[in-house]
Amino acid sequence: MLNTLNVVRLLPELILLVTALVVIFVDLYARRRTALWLLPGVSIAGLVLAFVAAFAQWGAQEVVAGTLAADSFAFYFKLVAAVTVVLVILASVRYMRERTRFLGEFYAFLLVATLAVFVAVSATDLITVYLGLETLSIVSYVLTGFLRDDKRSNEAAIKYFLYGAVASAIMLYGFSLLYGLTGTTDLAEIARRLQAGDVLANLEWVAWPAVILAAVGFAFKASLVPFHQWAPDAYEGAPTPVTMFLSTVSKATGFAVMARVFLTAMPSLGEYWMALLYGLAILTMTVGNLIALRQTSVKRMLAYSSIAHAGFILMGLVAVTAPAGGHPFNGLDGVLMYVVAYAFTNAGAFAVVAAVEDGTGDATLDNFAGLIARAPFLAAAMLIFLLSLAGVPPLAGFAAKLFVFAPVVRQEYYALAVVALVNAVVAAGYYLKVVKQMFFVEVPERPAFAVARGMRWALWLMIIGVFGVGIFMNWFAFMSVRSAAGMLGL
Amino acid sequence: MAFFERWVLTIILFWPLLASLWVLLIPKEQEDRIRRVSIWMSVVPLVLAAVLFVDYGTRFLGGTGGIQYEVQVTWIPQLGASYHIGADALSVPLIFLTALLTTLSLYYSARVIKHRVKEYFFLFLLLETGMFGVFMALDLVLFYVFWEVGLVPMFFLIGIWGHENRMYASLKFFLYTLVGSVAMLLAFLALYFKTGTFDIVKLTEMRPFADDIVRASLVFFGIFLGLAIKVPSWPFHTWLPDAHTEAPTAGSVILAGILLKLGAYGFLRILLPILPSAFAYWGFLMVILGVISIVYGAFVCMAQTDLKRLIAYSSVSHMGYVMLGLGAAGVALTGSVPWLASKDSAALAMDGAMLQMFNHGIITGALFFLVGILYERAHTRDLTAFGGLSAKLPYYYGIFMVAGFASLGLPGLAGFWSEFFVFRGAFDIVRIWAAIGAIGVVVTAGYILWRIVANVFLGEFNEERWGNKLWDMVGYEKATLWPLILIMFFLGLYPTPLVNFFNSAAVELLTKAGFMF
Amino acid sequence: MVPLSWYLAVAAVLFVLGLFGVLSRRNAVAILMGVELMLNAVNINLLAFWRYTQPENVAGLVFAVIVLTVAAAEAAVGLALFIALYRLRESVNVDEIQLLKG
Amino acid sequence: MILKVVFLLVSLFTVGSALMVVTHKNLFSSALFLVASFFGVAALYVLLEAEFLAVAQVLIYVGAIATLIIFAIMLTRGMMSGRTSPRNDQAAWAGLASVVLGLVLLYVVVFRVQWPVVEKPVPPDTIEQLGRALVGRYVVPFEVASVLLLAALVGAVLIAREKEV
Amino acid sequence: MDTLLVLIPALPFLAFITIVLVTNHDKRLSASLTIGATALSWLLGWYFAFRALLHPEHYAEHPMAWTVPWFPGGHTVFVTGFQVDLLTAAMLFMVPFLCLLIFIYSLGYMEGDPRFSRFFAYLALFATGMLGFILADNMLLAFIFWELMGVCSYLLIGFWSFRKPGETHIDHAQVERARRASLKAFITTRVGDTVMLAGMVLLYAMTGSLRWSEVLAPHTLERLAEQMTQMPVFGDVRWATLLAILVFWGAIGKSAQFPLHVWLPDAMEGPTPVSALIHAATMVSAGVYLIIRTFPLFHVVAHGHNGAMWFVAFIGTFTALFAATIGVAQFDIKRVLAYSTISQLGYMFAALGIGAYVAAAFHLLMHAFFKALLFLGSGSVIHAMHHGHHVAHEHAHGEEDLGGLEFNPNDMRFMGGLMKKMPITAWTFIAGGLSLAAFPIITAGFWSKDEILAEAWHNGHMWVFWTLAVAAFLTAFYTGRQIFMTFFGEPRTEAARHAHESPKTMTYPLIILAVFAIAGGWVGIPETFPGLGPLVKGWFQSVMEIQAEALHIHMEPVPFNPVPALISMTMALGGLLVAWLIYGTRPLGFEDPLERPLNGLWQVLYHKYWIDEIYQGTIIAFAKWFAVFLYKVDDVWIIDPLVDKVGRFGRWLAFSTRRFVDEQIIDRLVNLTAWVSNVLGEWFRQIQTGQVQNYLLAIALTVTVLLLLTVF
Repeated sequence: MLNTLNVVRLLPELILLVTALVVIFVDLYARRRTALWLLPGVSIAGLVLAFVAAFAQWGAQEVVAGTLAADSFAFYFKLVAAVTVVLVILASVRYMRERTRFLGEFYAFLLVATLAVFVAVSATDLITVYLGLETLSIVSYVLTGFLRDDKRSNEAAIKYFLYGAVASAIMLYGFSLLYGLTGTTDLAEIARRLQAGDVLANLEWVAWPAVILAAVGFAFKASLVPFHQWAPDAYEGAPTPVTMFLSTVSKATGFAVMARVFLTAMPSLGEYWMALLYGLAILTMTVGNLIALRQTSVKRMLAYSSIAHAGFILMGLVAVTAPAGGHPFNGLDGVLMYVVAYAFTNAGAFAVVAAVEDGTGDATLDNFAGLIARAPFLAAAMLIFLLSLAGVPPLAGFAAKLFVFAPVVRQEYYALAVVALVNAVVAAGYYLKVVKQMFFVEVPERPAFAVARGMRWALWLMIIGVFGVGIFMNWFAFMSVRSAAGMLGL
Repeated sequence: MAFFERWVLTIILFWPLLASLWVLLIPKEQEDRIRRVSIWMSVVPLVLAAVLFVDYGTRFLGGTGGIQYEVQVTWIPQLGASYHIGADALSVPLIFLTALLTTLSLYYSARVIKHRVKEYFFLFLLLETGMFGVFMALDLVLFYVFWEVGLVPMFFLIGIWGHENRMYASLKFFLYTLVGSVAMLLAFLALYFKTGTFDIVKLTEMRPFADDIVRASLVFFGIFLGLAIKVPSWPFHTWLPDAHTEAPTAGSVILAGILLKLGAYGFLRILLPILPSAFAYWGFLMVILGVISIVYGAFVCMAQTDLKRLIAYSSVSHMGYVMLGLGAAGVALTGSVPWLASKDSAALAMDGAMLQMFNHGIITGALFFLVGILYERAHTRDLTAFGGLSAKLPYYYGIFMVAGFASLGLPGLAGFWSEFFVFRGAFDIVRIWAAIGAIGVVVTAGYILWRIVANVFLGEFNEERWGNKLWDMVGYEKATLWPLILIMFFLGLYPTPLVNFFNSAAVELLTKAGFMF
Repeated sequence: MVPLSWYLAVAAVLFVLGLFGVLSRRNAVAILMGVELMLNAVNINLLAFWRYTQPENVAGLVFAVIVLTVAAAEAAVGLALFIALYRLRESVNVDEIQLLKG
Repeated sequence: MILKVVFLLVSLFTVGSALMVVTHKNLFSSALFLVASFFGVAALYVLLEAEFLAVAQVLIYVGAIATLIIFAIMLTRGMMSGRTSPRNDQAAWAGLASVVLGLVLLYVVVFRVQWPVVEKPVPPDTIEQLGRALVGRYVVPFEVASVLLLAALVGAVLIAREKEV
Repeated sequence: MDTLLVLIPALPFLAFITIVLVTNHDKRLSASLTIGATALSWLLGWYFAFRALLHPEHYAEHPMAWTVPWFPGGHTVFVTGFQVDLLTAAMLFMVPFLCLLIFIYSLGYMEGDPRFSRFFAYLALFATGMLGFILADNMLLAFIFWELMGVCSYLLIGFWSFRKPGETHIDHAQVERARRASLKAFITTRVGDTVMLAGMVLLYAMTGSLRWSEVLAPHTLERLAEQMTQMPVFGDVRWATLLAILVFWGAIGKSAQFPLHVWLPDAMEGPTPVSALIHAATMVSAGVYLIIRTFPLFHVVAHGHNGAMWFVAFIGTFTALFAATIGVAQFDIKRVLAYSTISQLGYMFAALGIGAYVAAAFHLLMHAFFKALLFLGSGSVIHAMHHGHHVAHEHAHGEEDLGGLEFNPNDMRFMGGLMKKMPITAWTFIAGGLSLAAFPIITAGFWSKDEILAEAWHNGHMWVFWTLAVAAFLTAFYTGRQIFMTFFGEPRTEAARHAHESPKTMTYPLIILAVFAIAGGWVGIPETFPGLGPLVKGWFQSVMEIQAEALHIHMEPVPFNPVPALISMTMALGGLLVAWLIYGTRPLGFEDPLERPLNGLWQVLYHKYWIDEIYQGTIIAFAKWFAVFLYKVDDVWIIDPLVDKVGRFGRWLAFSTRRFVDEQIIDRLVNLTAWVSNVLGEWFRQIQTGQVQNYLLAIALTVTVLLLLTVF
């Protein structure tokens, strides 16, 4: 039964829900001119409130109503999601205004998606895990296909939808096996049952299928190769702010869920899923980067790059350990660090893409030529984001790389380390291609263009975020180490 | 005084960053103001660096020595990483060199760069902070941060203001260096896991992996790769000719003058003190790479027709001396050199390597300025296009000869000392390899005199082609070169102040690494 | 009583049949039908496990209910997307949409 | 024994219908077979003594989803007569993958694993317990599912609506 | 007072700096600065020299010195400074004085050169180098000045790679020759110097010091003589021997000994005063000075095992004969002198090799005077021929028949009969020539050379003795040939006919030098020489022996032996006589009388044994080839095929792809990586077909395969 205290724990989710409804109502009743600023305003206010509500509970460690955890790990992701969605909203103000009439619904959907994220990252039961992920997915399909009169948006949504449906069905099958083996859907309980004698005998046959089939769903969400193929198409076709969302928050959710399920429910199957993820990590970063190398659309290139980054994030999970004394570099903190760094960075890069699309029509590499002269702020911002993606200190990407490389070195996974090293360089190669295009190529004939106000704010926030994470690494390290330690039971 | 001691490094370090931000705030149309601000702002760290040099020299040298002006502020307590900076007898001269070359480069660029001025000066000042940071950092994370910070502006300097093939060169430069630096980062992490700290001073005391040569070697090569690419040692040098050739003049100067030194500095600041056993174990490899670099670089120079490329390759050769000196010291560290005649040899080899770092900065910096001056007039770097400039441009000729002779290690000029010290050390430790390396000395004379001087300055002047297009050095060019030339002369005759610094550093480093004098 | 494995066998067959439909049908709606079959298979699994291992614990039932609900929501969104697709292209053949690739 | 026979018949019916769903050329027929298959599954639920779920299955799958599907088929009917093949180029591969996967699943799930089967009757108050669970322990999923349904509905309407005026 | 030692090299250096930076445009002032500074150095130098020479016992043990700490190295501090002991004093007597004379001479010789000021600046810098070298109290400082001399030599040899004074047009061949000669000089000596540098650093390593006083201290040397080192090829070698030989290579380069002698003849492209000063009197003999200075190191190993001494003797002796033979067949008046210089330096090394420390030093000084005199004389001749040629041209005598040869003021075949035209030059030249030919009793050259031969005979080095004797004969012969071809007979060309005496700035130095060339040797008449000996009491020998004693080298006084003395006299007189018979008795044409009779041998000698060609064809060719080879490896070979491949690959890729390839991929390993990445990337990209069912199939296959792999 729910008591009052538990409701407080659910406050962030409730705030989001209410905000989403308010947004719908505002959309119904406000005049269009007012709605244009009121809708994002209300949404952001709601997110900020949710952020505050989540932040206020930082340090809690309990399970709400049996299926949701109110722990630092969940709050961490909620905070990241809230901030990122604020940025997405800021970036989408003008972009969406010019492309659709259904602004209220758009923001409401974003809020519901965030709500789904909140549920998914704190889910402690296979049912909530599934539901959270699926809610996120379904809302994401809608968001992706939001520009319903745009062939590309629609195509992206359909591909995303079909892929997601199948992936989640496969995952479900895996869940059903887990359930059958342990007779429970509660993650912690599963872990306990997996240690029981009668279950152990069967592990030989169920462990791999359960791990593999369940991993398909997470891998789909986190777009790990070879379960990534929806991602480039969806990212490219989706409205760019939605891409921002998908490539950061949605992906982070995939990792959060994966980490929680694997770490809470299957710690005893560590060698199984770690081996699987080891392979996936190598594949993901390599294939993502190699394809990114060959792209001519910056948006698509970033899509592949975000796939590659998923491989880097995965390194943290592959090498996860529980060092005595709760020291940093346990692997999971790398995932967390990466997620926050990546949220600012990748969202930023996609935001710039959105701004360039706004200014020039589309986001081919060619359209980035001479950007420094045409929109210096955008070029500078993009440079910062790209450098951060490449892991250049003192930007966020460096902090992230540091924290995911570290556990790999600690575990002495040399092959993975070398592959990651090579990939970091390959990635820098195509990021620099964009930098080159923006700064080294000069096209005096192309006109300058302006950047929307909301976008400007969003970009500034993200730049500050990128520098902030890099320079004040200690704060973020503190938070991620704490969250991770809680998750790892330290 | 206390204030000075506590803040001087921080001010030097971040002053250029502040200056660059100031430049960023000036509207880009006010080019003259940007230039003035940059130059004058860069003078501040120069003066401070000079004061630092004198202060360290008078107060600590010969006395306590060691790392002074230390500042340690907690940065990432979880990782034991801190904002920990300091300077010892090794870094103080290099900080000065950095400040000097930057100011000269800015001064020279102010007249030459007319395109995208604001960005140029912004990046240049940013670059200075990066370089200072590397020379000051006493924390591996901080070191890495500044190491990379220096990378980006140089990428732009080459890519935007470079010559025809600049995009390719800049990309190559960046990616090469990145490979090394990521490998280095991995090795840093391995050190961290062994010891639980990133602090260089603490690591030096702990000497991780002292009894595990396999892991020590693994870590060693991680860091080695990063540093050797930067130095660059053969066979990691191939980014250098392109980067140097395509960079704008001041970019080449800084690239050759300072950035290459970052790599060599890393050997001395990180590898030697922290991993002395691996350093000793692999010292011989460094000797071999150093010797190959010397001879190979020198021979390749002989085949060049592009003046700038030639000087670029000469850097490979000259930085080979650094590697040779360091490697020889490493071999001596093993204690298994039965024929070692003098315990001083190891220190002298290191003195030589350090001197070479400084001298090469001065000399090659000057040479790149000189090539730039010629290029500004002729718009070609083809050696064979010239001839007889000694008569037409006597002033230029004179300055070039001094720099050229210094480069080929003529006694009486700065370059000699580094070669002398390196050979003095190396001949006692790795005799045969040092002897092979000595071939480079002859070939160096060959390419400086045969390729450059004979082609460009002697012979006949092509009146038809050049006519009035070439004119002798003018005021600002002279002002750029004279400080360097004077230093070459001064150090050539009286290297004492600098050797005092470096010898003190070398003795200290070797003692810490367990060398028994 | 019917052995558990029989149910599991039916579910497995249904699952791969659905998968086959998903993989081989051109029409988007037909693919969706395949997906529904797969979800049904999962539900059979869930219920069979519930019945045979923990009949007193309703988690399996709850799970099945949720799956049902989600399937409905999914179908709604999916079909809406197909209709939009049809409006845009006069066809719902999935192998004909490939604007986005590479 | 009878149960087993019934089970076999029901499952044959279900699987057979499902086979027709994925193989029948005519989409509309496929949809009808799908309905049949859904009914078969509902019958299996009954055999599993999950009557509530059987009812829900019929209501939701047959009543809602299958109807939606048939609607969608009607709405998108224009070009879907049998002129072109209903299968794509990779059908063979798809068949291979499905068969192999099916065999693997059967081998593992059915033959290898000793599931921890307990011979217990279904408690009589199962439906009540289900109700309690949905407002107790599983209240959050329950609520979220409702939000999801709402959102999906809004989204579907938003996307499927006729072109703007 | 001893601190003033610094001024001796510093004054010319200041003059150099001042000229370069300030007075470059004022020729007269520049020349005055150089000459003034050198004059002051000379006075100071003589003050110190005579102070030392007058109190030999004291200063041999305790040289006048000025020191300053230089730099630390490890735990020891290197101290540097200047010192004057007796050996330095002897050099100090000669060097600044000669410098001054030759500088004054240059005033006239370089008249009208457009780069007159710079010439004097270089001269001043050279004076710094030479004076610093002899004064240095340690090998390192000496090496610095040694190389400084090398640079000045380089700069001055190439001085006319621009334009000669008075030339109206640029002589392209001359420019090219000067350019090559300067390069050759620097790089060839650099080879020797590098070996020497190796020897020096090893010496430094072994002894911990480079100060003469410490390195050459007896206990240090004994240690070096006892310790063995393992060498590849040679096996066990004594340290002292190894170090001595390495150091000696520096001298081989600087003093143009075989096989590094090739640069010196070419160095004659420089202005004649330069040849006289640098390439005859001072710099080249610096090599000898170096060996004399480090003689204890050579000498320390007991006789039977002394590879170093033997090596020095061999190189010296061989070079003495070898160069003398070449000198016989040269026509260029300066080249003859150049080979003679090489030969005479060989004499000195031979002397050192057989342990004749004093004799070598003595010959060094004497040779400096008479060879400087000869060069200045030849310069005067050339100057005159040059003017004569111009005058002849102005008088429009039409094209002159030169036997198919091109006119060259240096060529002795175009001279003849100059005695009447320029008597001062002629007489002083003859004085110098006789001294070189070792005309008995009266000339300086006789006394110094005779002593070397006497020592060789006395110490039983018969092969050295006889080789040197033959060389002495050849020396006398080519000297005579030169004198007869130049000054006697009738003028053979218009230029010679129109030649006239040089200005006083040139002739006065000649006269002064002539005095020294004859009378200088009288200070070194051995005490044992019958008749003259007791008069002089071998003053020079006694002084130098004190120095040697201070270094613990024990010199046996050589008793007078008439046999070698007579042989020596016979050789000198015989050579002159034969020369007179061949060249003095009948009019000469443009062909040498020996050219036909000797035929093949003549060609060998004329072409200097083709040593230059051999070097050109082997070492230099190899170095150039190797350079190009490495460069290609580095930049061309490994790239190009790859680029090719990439290019072919690019053709079937999309346009954007090709542009990427063209722009990005032109390098080896990185490019290979890039290439592979791109191929793989493209391949993976093709997997991304855009068909969602393909993606789904991929999932299905992946899951199936994974399950198969893991379950079974």
